[in-house]
Amino acid sequence: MFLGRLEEMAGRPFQDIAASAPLDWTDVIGWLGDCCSTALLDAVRGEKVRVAINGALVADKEGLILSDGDELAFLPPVSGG
Amino acid sequence: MFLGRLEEMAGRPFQDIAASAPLDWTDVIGWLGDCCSTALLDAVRGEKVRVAINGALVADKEGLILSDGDELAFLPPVSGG
Amino acid sequence: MSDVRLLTAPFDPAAELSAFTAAHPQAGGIVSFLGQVREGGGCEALELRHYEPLTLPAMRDLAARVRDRWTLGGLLVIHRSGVMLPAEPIVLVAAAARHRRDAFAAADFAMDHLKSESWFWKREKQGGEWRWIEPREQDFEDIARWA
Amino acid sequence: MSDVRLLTAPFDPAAELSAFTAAHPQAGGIVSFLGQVREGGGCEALELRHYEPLTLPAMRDLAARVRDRWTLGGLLVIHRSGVMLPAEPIVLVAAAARHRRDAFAAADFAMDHLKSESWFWKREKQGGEWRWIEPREQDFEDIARWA
Repeated sequence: MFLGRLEEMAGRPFQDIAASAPLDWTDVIGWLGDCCSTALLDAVRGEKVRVAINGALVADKEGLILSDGDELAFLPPVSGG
Repeated sequence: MFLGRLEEMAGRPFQDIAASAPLDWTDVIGWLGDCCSTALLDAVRGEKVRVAINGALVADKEGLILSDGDELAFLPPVSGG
Repeated sequence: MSDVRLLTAPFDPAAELSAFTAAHPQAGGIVSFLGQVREGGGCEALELRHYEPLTLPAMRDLAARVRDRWTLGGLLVIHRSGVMLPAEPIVLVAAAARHRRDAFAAADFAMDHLKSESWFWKREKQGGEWRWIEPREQDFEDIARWA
Repeated sequence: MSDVRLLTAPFDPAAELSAFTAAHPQAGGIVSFLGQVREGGGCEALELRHYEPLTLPAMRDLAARVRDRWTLGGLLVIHRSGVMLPAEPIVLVAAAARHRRDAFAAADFAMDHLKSESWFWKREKQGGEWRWIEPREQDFEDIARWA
């Protein structure tokens, strides 16, 4: 799932990761590098973008491990206002 | 005019002062002493009761001067809440 | 412009707030306070009395002070006088502003000052007996917050 | 009990507030905040997007924190998601309490935290072009008031 402006950058709200679990952060970044723009990749790596797995926020995104069927969401900062 | 609990103490919301103007504070107190209860008189003299003439608050009630047709109001503290 | 009213008959706060909101589409936020006679607690009726030459002018004066202090698109102040039953509205204050913070502060300030300084005398019916309500210390503390 | 809703279609704030008030006759005071899309200022439409598994649970969590912090009779939190036009309601928060001060503080706190911490992403249409809205410094300051 790509939320907020990341959806525009990805050109789609969500995308299946066609790779065999388990996947770690390096696998995810590698997959993003193949599928999407460098701008998206930079944004996702940035410290302001948080990550949730199946709706639960991940404290340390670089330490994540994805299992089969997990929903990974990239969350840019909320807009406030 | 007797406002708030003073109305109960006076037994009426208002009362004509049948005396010839000008009247000062001593005249008013004298008239109240004749017409009404001592409790009312004590309350009106107390520092918590304010006085208005024709809807305008009087800063120093003991210095007031009433003309013919003036409306004198005795105002106990407001209830708040 | 402020809308300040002293009413001697019941009013519908939802309809008033709805009309106020519709009149201020350029305001990003509207804060309202509705005070009503509490149900339960033994109060059978509440009576507010006012003194015509003082009460409404003082409410208008308060509204002007609120408008001077905060940047508002609109201000609504409606206060009942007379006898009210439990769950009946007593007072409605609403502030419309571009900025949320202004609307909150204006409504809060208006309520603190309406409650403690307005020319209303209140009595409450409990167990069939009316008794006058005296000023409370809390009201002076509420006002001191704004000094 | 708190009533917390995330809606994807327009709602009627007056009707909601009226129902909330009727449900809390024992509350002496009800404070509400209504946020709406500003008319004028060039905004043609506002879009809020949410993430189902996070947004509503976080709103419920905020409501629980508010209930823990203040003594309330009831709390209502309604937030829109989706595309809204000028003058359409975005958010309604209402707090019913025995004491006025609790109701004001609870609604104010809820709004500061809803605005700055909720999982909503916003974009605005101006001159036919959509642009994303970035976080504002003011939001962090608003929240710091409650520390």
